[in-house]
Amino acid sequence: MNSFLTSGLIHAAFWVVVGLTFGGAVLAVFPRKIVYNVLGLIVCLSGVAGLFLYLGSFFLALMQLLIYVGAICVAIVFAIMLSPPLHLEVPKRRMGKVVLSAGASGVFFVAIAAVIWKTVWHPAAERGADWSIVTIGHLLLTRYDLVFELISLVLLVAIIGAILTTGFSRRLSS
Amino acid sequence: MMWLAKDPVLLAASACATLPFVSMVVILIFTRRYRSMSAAISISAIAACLLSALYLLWTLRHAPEPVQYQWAWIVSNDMIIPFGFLLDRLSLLMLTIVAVIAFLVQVYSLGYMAGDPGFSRYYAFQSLFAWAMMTMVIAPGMLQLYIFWELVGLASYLLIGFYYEKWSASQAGKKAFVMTRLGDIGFFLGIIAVLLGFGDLGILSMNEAAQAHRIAPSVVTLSALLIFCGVVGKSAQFPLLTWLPDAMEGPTPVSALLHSATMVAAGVYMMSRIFPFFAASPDAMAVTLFIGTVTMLLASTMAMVAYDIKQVWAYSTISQLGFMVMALGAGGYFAGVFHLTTHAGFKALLFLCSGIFIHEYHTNDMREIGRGGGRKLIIPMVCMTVGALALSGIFPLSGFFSKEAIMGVLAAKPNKVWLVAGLLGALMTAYYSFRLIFMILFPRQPAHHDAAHQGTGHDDHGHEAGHHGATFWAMAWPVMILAGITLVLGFFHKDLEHFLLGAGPAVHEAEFHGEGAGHGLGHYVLLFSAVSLALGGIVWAWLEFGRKGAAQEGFLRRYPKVEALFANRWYIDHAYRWLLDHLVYGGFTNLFTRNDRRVIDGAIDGICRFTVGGGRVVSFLQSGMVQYNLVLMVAGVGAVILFFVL
Amino acid sequence: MNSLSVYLVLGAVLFSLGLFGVILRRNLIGMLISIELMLNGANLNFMAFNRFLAPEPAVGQIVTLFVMGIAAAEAAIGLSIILALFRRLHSINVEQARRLEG
Amino acid sequence: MLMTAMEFAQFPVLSVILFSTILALVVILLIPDDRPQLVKQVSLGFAAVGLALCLYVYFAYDTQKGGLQFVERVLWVKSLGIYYFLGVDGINVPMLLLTAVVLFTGVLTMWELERRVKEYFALTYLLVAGVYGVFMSMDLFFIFVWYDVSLFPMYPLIAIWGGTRKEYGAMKLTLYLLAGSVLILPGILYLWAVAGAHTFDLFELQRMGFDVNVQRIAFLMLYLGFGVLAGVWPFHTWSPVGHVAAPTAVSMIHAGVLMKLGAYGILRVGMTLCPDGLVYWSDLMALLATIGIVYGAFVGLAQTDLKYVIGYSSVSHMGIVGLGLATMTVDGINGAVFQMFSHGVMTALFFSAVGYIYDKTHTKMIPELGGLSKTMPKASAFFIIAAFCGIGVPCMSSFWAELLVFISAVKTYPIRGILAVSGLVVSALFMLRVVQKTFYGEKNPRWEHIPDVPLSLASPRIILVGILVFFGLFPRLILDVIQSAVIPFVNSL
Repeated sequence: MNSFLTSGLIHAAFWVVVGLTFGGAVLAVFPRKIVYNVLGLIVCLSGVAGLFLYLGSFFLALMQLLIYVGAICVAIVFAIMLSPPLHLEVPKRRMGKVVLSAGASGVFFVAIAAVIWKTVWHPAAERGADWSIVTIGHLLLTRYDLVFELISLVLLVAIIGAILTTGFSRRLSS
Repeated sequence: MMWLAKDPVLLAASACATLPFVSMVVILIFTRRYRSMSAAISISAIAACLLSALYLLWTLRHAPEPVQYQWAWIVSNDMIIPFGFLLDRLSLLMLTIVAVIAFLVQVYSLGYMAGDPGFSRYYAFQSLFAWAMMTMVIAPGMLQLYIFWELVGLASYLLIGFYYEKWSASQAGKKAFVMTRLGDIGFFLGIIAVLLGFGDLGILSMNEAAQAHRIAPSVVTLSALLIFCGVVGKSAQFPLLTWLPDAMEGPTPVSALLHSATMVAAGVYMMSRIFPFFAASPDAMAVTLFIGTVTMLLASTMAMVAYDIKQVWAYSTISQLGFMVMALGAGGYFAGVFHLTTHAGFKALLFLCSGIFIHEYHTNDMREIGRGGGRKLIIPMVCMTVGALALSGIFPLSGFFSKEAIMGVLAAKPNKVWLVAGLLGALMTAYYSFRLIFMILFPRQPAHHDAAHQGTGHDDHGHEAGHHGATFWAMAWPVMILAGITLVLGFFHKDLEHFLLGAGPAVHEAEFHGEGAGHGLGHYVLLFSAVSLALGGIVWAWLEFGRKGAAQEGFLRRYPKVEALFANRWYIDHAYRWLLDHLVYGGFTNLFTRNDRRVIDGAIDGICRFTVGGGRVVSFLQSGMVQYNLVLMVAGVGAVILFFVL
Repeated sequence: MNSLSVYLVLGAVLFSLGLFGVILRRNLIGMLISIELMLNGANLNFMAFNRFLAPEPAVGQIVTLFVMGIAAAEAAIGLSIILALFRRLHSINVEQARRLEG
Repeated sequence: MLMTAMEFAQFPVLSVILFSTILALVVILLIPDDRPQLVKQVSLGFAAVGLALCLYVYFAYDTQKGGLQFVERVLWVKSLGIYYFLGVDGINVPMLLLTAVVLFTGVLTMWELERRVKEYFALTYLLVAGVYGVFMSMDLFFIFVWYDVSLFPMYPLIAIWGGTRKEYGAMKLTLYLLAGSVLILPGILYLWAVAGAHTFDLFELQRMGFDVNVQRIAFLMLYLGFGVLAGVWPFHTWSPVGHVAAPTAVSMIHAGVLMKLGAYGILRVGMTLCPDGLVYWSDLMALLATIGIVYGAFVGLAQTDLKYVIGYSSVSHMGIVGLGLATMTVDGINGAVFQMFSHGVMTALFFSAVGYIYDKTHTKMIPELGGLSKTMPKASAFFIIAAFCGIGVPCMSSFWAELLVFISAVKTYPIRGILAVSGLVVSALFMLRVVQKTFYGEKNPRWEHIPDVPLSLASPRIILVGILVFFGLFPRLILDVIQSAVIPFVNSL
């Protein structure tokens, strides 16, 4: 009973999370005011973090919240605030473009859905059960250390690049 | 170079084939600014050629066999085109004629062309002509002959259009080149026919093989007819005869040298060169005879109504060339060549005399020359009368002998039509030449003297000064020399005949064929009738133009339609004009140009426009914005995935 | 249900919505947000496969981590470009940034 | 001089010629923008070196021995069988000489260029590198690569430095030629794939021999593909338009050398690899060539633009090349190759003469010109000489070529041969018409102030005239070389 209740709750909560994710995504895309979009993005990303929990990775859920919600969304908010008239600029949408983009992404969605539908998914024959963070860290520093270094390098370059781009353009515009 | 020194004959022949060319190159590149130097170079080159030619004629006069030198000019697989010299009697005779007249004309030009801005250019072209003509004359093979034949045509084009600022002159040059080119196509195809049917283009071997019937008769006939097209073009035979009168746009010495004495005679020369080959095909000979006759009669009628002094001689040249072709066509090898020789002399004489008149009076119209006082120029007037008598065939001038020879050949033909035509031609020749002479000698309407011919005073002045000036004598001397030649050449009739017919048995046989019957009583009847007809022509001309009170209007005035027909050259030019306008320009050119613009380009441009249009339809997605590009990409990728999944 | 296909469909929805936004939005920040959505859609897929199919659970998580890193870099660069563009054009409407047009 | 041929054979002359053009390109690009005179001097220097080397190759080529000489052969990509394979025989030796001569005179002709000098000469050298590459390479892959290298610079050269309707002309030319190479590439790959021997070496492929049906398909593709560049009717319309639009020296190189590339490609690739295909399609080739000869002459009659006239005369003359190739006889192919050479020199002369007139009068419309002989006799003389050469006046090199082609054409295809010969009348008519309308007639006061060609600018034209007359008087000097390759070639057909 208890377990049934918990499982039922968990079940319900799962769908709530899915709903949040979906709703956040819609909110992130449709409204023309950029502030709503950021809000929607935050909701959506949090929802995805919740889904990661369901998928069994507490670590990744935390990371999701930290990097996406904590860093990227905040950066976007900063960007919006740094460029004052952004939130005021709400140009009207052209119907043709809406239809066109809806059509294109619709086609794409149908294509992916068809792939999901048509494919028969087989789990791997031997499946490990090692979900520990220690293993992740270990692998990062052994098997994937090259990729890891590269990503770090990319991040470093990106940060320097970002600073340079903004810095230079400021000098150019003044 | 040792071999040159060891063989003086070769040295002399090479001199003829190179010196004028060198002189042309030197004049064109180095001495265009120095007129007298150019003239000196050119004249000394031609003088050297003349000496060489005389030397060759003298040394080889008894040579039993033709002397031949050959080097391979190009070798392509098994086809070898040689360059070389063939020195036999015919070519030596022609070489001498060309050298003599070219030399005299170049000396004459010193006076005639004095002060012309293009003096050096003139001498360069003269050298080009001399080179091409002499090398053509001593060519041992048909291809070399053809090559220099074309070059002679080039020189003719350049010299006719010498006064290129005059539109009519350049037009005439173009016409001459294109019309002779038309004939030359036939000539070229004929050569190819010989090459394919026989395989050797050597003149001697061709003649020998044709006589020995080693070439299929059909090949001989076909190639002879095709080669004859070249003669038609070059020697202005019917139907390609109209370029020659127009060619009179060139300086008069050029007309004398190229368009009467030598270049146009090249056709006749070429025919006599391969006479045995022609003779092997009776059909070709018949066509030749026919064309010659038609040409001769047509041109004579045209000459009867012309008032331009040079035009008259031009028509007369055509008709005399027609006579030569008739003679050859009738089988009279010697008669044709002999007439060529005498004609070269007296026609050059006539032209050079006319040149003096033209130079003095600055007009080509014989009536105006007469009114201007043409008869006061004693030397040219006398010489011209000598020339006209020779042209009419009056004893004892050179023309008499050669015309008699032709009449003899024609009389030997079983069909007497040809003889009648020939006699008719003789009558007309006498009529039109003396019509000209009398018009100049006895001018009418002296009252209109000043009005009709303004600037007479200037002319008189020029005349007075010219009479004693060096220029006049530079012109007078060659004329007198030619008159002398005309007077005496006829008496070497028999010598020449011996000289030429000693050439080879092949020619001999054909000759017997033609002239064998010419002797005896019939011969004298013929002689008498021809001379009396010529005299009759002169008398007729006297009645209409010479005697006191004569209206100086030809009898043709009374038949305006006929006169118009003659004056318009039987509308041959109109026919060509029509063909050119409607068939060439209006027809093919127009059609092809439209095809190019509309069909081919239209199709291509259409494809391009379709592509561009299609691109534009798509390009509203591609207005430079990433998003529209993305739409297509995404939809495309989606579609591809769907295609593979479903 | 908590099954593979639910996650996959949700990932596809996120991805398509992101795509839609990228195509539709003229606001550059809006486009950036949409791109983040697309990346998340992909991440969700990775995690779902990791959970239901993969032999080693650690690998999927590591890949997801990498994607997050890349996303962070991309966001940094993207935002800085947007700011630079804004300073020059005084607008972040992509339809006005047409210098690339051929 | 004391060096023996063997010693010199070690020295890779051909590579040096080929890479000297690329070196020239690099050197020119390194020169600063503000020193155009230096650019011209450097270009001339490299052109002179190339000319000297090509002359050396031409005269050092042993006609007695024949065959492929100065060979350099290195395996480049083993898995595909691509060889860096250079060599010359009697067919491409004259072509190399032609390229060098036209490049040299072309550089001299553009001596007065002022706009973007550096880029112009750099692109020219790129173009010439491609041309040399095609002429020297004996490897299909490299032939194709160099072929496209030579096509690429045409677009900017015409579109930037061109004249009348330059964008249209450049675009049309580029599209046509690319369409041609779109046919060539599959043709080559098809043969390569059918052979299955993983080699692009021309002679290895030739030795292998192909099935008749394969040959027919491949030959048609190669013929049409290369034929576009050779101006084969009805794919010729790019040529007048392109020539009109192009600047002088580009027209010279283009009409003089690049069009020969097409004919050379047909001969070297198409006819070598697909003799049976040639036999099958030769009727068509002869027909198209004959149409081209007559058609080009007739259309030329109606043109009012000097460069159009020359463009159409090129169509007509390239038709003679095509006809010669189609006869499949020694004489015909001899004539065709000879015609390629002399037409190249002749058109170069044509365009350089017109170039000067256009530079000074700023028009090339025939009705506006007239009487030019009075004001610029030398400039006119060059054009008139070229026109005589185009008419086929004897003792100019193109006469011999036409003679050989026509003799063998009448032998092989009597009707078409006779038609083509008759085309000579029309070509005479249209050349003389142009000469008359442009150069003869009254002095035109509009052009009175124009100076005649100075010696420095006349020198390239003098060289070209000299070559035309020299080979016209002594045709054996070139014909023996050509023949040494053509006879074995025809025997192998």
